[in-house]
Amino acid sequence: MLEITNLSHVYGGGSPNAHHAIEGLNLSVAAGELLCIVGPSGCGKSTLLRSIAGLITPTGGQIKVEGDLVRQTPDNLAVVFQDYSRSLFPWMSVADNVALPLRRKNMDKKARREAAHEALESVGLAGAERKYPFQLSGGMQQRVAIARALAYRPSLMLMDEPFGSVDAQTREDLEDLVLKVRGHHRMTIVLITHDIDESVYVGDRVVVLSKAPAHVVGDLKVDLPGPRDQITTREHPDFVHLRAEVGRLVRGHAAAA
Amino acid sequence: MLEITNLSHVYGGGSPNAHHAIEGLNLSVAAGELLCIVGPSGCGKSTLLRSIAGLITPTGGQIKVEGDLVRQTPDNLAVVFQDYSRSLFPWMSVADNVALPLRRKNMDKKARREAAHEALESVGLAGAERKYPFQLSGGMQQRVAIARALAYRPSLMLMDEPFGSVDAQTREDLEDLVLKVRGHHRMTIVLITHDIDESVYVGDRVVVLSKAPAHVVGDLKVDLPGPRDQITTREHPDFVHLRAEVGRLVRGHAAAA
Amino acid sequence: MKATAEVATRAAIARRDSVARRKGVRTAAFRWLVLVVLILVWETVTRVLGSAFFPPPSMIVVRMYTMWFSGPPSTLFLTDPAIEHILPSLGRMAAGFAGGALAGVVLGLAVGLSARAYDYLDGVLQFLRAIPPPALITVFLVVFGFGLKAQLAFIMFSIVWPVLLNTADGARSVEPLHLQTCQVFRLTRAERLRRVILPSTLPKMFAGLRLAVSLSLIVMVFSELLPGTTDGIGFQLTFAKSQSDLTAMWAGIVLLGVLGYLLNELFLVVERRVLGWHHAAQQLTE
Amino acid sequence: SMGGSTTASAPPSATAGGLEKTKIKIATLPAIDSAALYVAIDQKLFEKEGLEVTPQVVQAAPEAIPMLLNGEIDAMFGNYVSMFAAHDKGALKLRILAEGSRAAPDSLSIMALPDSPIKTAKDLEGKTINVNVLQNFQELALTQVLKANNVDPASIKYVQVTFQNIMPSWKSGQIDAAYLGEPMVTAATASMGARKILDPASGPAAEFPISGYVSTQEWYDKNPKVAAAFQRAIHNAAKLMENNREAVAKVLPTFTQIDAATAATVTFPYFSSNDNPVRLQRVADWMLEAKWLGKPIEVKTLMSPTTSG
Amino acid sequence: MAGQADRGQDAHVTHDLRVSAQTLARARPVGTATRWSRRAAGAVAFVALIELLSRTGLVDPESLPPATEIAARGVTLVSDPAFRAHALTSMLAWAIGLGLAALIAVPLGLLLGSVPIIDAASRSVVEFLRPIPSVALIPLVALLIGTGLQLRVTLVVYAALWPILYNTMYGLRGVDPLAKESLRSYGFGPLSVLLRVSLPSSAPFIMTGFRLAAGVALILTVSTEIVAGQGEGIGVFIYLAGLAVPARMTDILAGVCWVGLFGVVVNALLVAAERRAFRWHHARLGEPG
Ligand SMILES: Nc1ncnc2c1ncn2[C@@H]1O[C@H](COP(=O)(O)OP(=O)(O)OP(=O)(O)O)[C@@H](O)[C@H]1O
Ligand SMILES: Nc1ncnc2c1ncn2[C@@H]1O[C@H](COP(=O)(O)OP(=O)(O)OP(=O)(O)O)[C@@H](O)[C@H]1O
Ligand SMILES: [Mg+2]
Ligand SMILES: [Mg+2]
Repeated sequence: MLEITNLSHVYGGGSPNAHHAIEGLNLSVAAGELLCIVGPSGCGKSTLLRSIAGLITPTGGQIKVEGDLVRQTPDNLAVVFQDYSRSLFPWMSVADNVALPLRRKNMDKKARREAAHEALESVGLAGAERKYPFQLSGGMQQRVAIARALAYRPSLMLMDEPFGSVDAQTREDLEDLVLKVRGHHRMTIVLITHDIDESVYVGDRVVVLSKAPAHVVGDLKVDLPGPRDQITTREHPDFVHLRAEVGRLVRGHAAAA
Repeated sequence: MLEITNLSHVYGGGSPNAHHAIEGLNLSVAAGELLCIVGPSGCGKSTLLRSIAGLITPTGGQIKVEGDLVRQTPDNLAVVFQDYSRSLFPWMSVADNVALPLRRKNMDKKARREAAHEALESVGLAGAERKYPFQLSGGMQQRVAIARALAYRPSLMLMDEPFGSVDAQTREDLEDLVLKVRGHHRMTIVLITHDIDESVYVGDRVVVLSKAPAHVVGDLKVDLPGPRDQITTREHPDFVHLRAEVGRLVRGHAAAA
Repeated sequence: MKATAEVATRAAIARRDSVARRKGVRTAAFRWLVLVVLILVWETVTRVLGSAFFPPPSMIVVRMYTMWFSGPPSTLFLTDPAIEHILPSLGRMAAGFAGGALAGVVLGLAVGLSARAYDYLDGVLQFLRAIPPPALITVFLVVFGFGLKAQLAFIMFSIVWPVLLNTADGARSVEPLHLQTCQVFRLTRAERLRRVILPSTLPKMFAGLRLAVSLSLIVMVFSELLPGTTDGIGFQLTFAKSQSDLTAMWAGIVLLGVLGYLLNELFLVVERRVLGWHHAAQQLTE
Repeated sequence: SMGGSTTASAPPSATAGGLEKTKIKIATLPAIDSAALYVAIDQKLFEKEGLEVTPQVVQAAPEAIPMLLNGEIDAMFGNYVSMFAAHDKGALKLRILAEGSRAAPDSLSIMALPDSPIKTAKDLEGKTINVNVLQNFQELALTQVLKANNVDPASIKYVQVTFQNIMPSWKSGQIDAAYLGEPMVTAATASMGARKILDPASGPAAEFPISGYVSTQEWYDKNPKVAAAFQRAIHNAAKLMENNREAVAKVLPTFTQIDAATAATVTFPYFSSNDNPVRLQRVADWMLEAKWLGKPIEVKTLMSPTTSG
Repeated sequence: MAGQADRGQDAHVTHDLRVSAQTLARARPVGTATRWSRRAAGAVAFVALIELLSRTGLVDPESLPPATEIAARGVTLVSDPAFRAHALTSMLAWAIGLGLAALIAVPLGLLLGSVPIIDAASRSVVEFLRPIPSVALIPLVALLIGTGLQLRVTLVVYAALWPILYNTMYGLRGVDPLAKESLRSYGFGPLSVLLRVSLPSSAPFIMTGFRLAAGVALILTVSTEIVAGQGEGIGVFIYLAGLAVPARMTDILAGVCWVGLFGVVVNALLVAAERRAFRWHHARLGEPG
């Protein structure tokens, strides 16, 4: 599904304060897989995501989605940006924000509205349809961004710290929602998170990135019995072990992968 | 230090879609205390914080800071906004962003620069002084916002999910940093977080808010032996117990406090 | 492996750089090409047309040369008429622009930031904004008399509006969270204004200033129609018009066009310096 | 093929015998000088020639030239200096259809305010005087008169002041002496007690030709009969006006801002009832002398003989 | 100038968002009555200034008659059918010119603002054409397309074009790049991004440009009439009043007053429309929507 070879990216190339964000990164994700990426702040995770989405052109290496080299944004892709509040359109109501991308889907107006409603309901925002983004709390805005991506039903979904601004309970619900939707619609998901527990709980695989310039320092398969469940899964001994392993990798105490 | 009586706030009052964000909220914070607030997404935490900062005028009740009714922003206050990226000034370098508020402090240029440098170093951003906010990752921007507030050395510091966008390791470092600074400078801190563990770890007290309209449903004193430490404190039986208690309160399973 | 990656990256950067440079060169070349083609078309059409009202550009250029630029080296090749007419015009324009822009910025900030100032001033300003200056020439004349004062007042009165309105718009659209940040840290008014409001208003202010730059050229010409004027590009131009000396009139037009173009380029250089952060931050997407 | 063929005076007929066109549009100025056209309309003199004339008021003669060139109008009323300059610069190929007005004594005047130190023509030396348009007939005539009065014309500073602003600039001292035409001469004398210093239409510039009705050579070649008919009507109007003040006073308020009361008292210019290349040539010669023309103009070649009367 | 409409009346909408640019000078919220009385005070002060200048003779009263006289004349003018005809003609030229300018400038601004190569290629030509004053253009345009309404409209369009064009171009630059990326990431092409994100996001600033253009168009309409001095129009009325001996300054200034008032009304209507259309913008900024 996704094939990244020898990727590197330099910001401000040529200038004296050029910044090597990514260097020699290799990664592949199978179709239907849910890959979690963890790594220190500022290491280059968002840069990686943007490269996959075709929003920036990496300075080296290549990215293939379903065999095609990414030059522009690949088809059927959705992104939940880290800076969710700026990614919402302030001039549109919440429902319109969610429904807008569906115009690419050959849906009529009614179908779009219904899909938007359904997605908003699934993230716990039924009733906020007619509000404008500035009338929502931070966590609610983040959930609108998630709903927009979910309603789109992409085949590849990129999520950049999608649950950072919601409370623990909602976070768990959203994690389960993503797992459910993934199962139903066979999406491939790449999810960046800082929560190690979360990465192990939702991920089929967890990839740990190094400090900048980012490259892969750990790649763990998560083999937990499904379906996952917030209580039993998190108590499973493998979970506890994996989470410790990821923690060690993040802290740089593990041998390079 | 901070005295909130019977606070309520209605957004869009009078109109059919008025929203009761806060209703009959009472809370008091002692000088030097570090109060953590947790509560469901969209319940009214940020609204409460903005009211304390004098940025909005609550529709009912009153707030006193050091005995004075809050009409405008109280003196010697710092806020770390939830929407940190928007609160940074894009036309200023990172160092200038941090140094700007220090103009209120009768510091000369050099002292300001040094204070900014020190604060940035303490959040792990030494070397990023001359960059502009848009050149930083999300987590780095959030740390700039924290550094700005810390450098200011307020007597009352309000933090709205200040560690939401940084990795686990940095987050722990920042938690400890806040604890340290608080101890050194006798700040009073009100910190909103979604991480229950965090609230117990850094807080002297944890207040749990209800769903909107927000009011206090739990108010727990955290009596853990100091100084706190990421490993031993989190393993302390009281910690485990308190965290479970807060969790129950947040999920609404506990009796009202 | 790391070393090779680095080499590859460097090569990539070098490649990108040269691509960018080549792109810049191509754009410039393209621009000149467009210009040359247009001038050729102009020359051909006017020659075919043969109308005295539309002299061919070659004739205009010759006229410009003899009229203004065939002077001695000691005056930088400027002729006496050039010194007599072009320099005063430029001075008027610069002074009028400076005064008008300053007034526009100050009033724009006042109206954009203060509800009180807005209430008191908006009605009157909107009224004045709609008033055609030619109708007020008599009033200008009795208030300011012949000459420079009336001309400057006339120029300022005309160019202040785009700056004022755009500045007010910019001042009103400052990101609310920025203002809240200022408030929280109790920045003084002056600091807010200088460090936050002004910088975030600048992009829109510059849109107004850019409009004002070429507008100041236009109203400079109009100001030189005021009674009692004895010099200036506008004076020469309208004199040529009244004498049906159309080639001289076209020389004035072309001179204005060239000046407008140069002023705009100058303006863009200044803008790039002042708004560097803005353009860079807008480059998130490459 | 010049106007020769039209010399045989065709009998006036209401049925437009042989005219190339019967409806024509003429640009005029809102000034007393163009009164003949309006009198001709008012007295149905055009109708007699089979012409239907629509006047179109413009502010200044040069503005009508583009209209003449693109066919919006057939002819225009313009001052000779402007028209000769345009002809000289090649903006148009001029054809004079009929003479219009000449300066009459007291219809133009250099005036000073009562308390002004300017008493005689000699006092004008080095002073600032307004003109409507620079390098136009006002300057041309005054230059000759000043020379005749032993005043150095080059010492005068002319400033261009629009009609409406003459009085304010004069009163506020921006100009030392005012160069006025009617009806301002009358008004300034009556309301401000202004004194006449010099008549620019005296001596060498007496009966100085000011304006006429002109078109392009091209138009004339296409419409010789119309041109002749038009000339007749204008000349006949001028004759009628010679001793019929009322006919003029009646039309003035319709196309100028002069009210009936003023119209009854103002001094009129002379309205020409025939065409005379000799007096017009004077204008061209003076212009050449002032270097306002690049080459001499032989005015006769631009005119047709008078066919009226 | 989109102002902060009454805060007392609409307090509920923004109660919570009152922190905005206004905080710089705002002391406390004020009611409708206060705001209108301030407006009235501003207008009265202006009128009084003119009255005073004239009555005291500081400015020659023949050139600047007292404000009360001008106002009185302005009132009687309304019942003058000739003046009304002049006014209607001017308004027609104004409306056509402004409409055409917007129709041309917005798409052009979108094009130039989003395709840098076209901007660069056309810049020399555009910047060359822009400073040519209408006085120089009048004979040329008159020769090409004739005089009359078309001449005025052409000149109005030519002048009113620029504020809209430049505000569109500068507005596009201010669009949050992340908003654009959001739509791009869903596979929308550049045109969609332009129309669905850049255009709405910069619409408020384009609207400011339009309000500027409305004023410019008004000035140009009347000025062209004054300069051309033929046909009908308020400018012609003003020109003719200036021809009288002595000039009828009261008429001139009464005509000017009507032009100014028309400008005030147009601006107020546009501001109101703006507040309706861009409620999201004003509400977010803490101004009542
Ligand atoms: N536009 C830019 N110009 C220059 N440097 C940039 C730019 N954007 C990002 N960087 C730098 O690239 C590095 C990686 O940024 P990126 O946003 O990918 O980090 P991240 O892994 O997403 O971090 P976080 O977890 O904090 O969001 C950072 O050090 C940042 O300073
Ligand atoms: N400007 C506004 N206008 C109308 N309603 C608003 C406005 N701001 C916030 N609200 C509403 O008030 C409620 C509380 O918002 P607030 O931002 O205080 O929540 P919060 O507790 O901080 O949530 P989160 O944890 O998601 O940030 C939300 O339901 C939100 O929709
Ligand atoms: Mg990131
Ligand atoms: Mg919040």
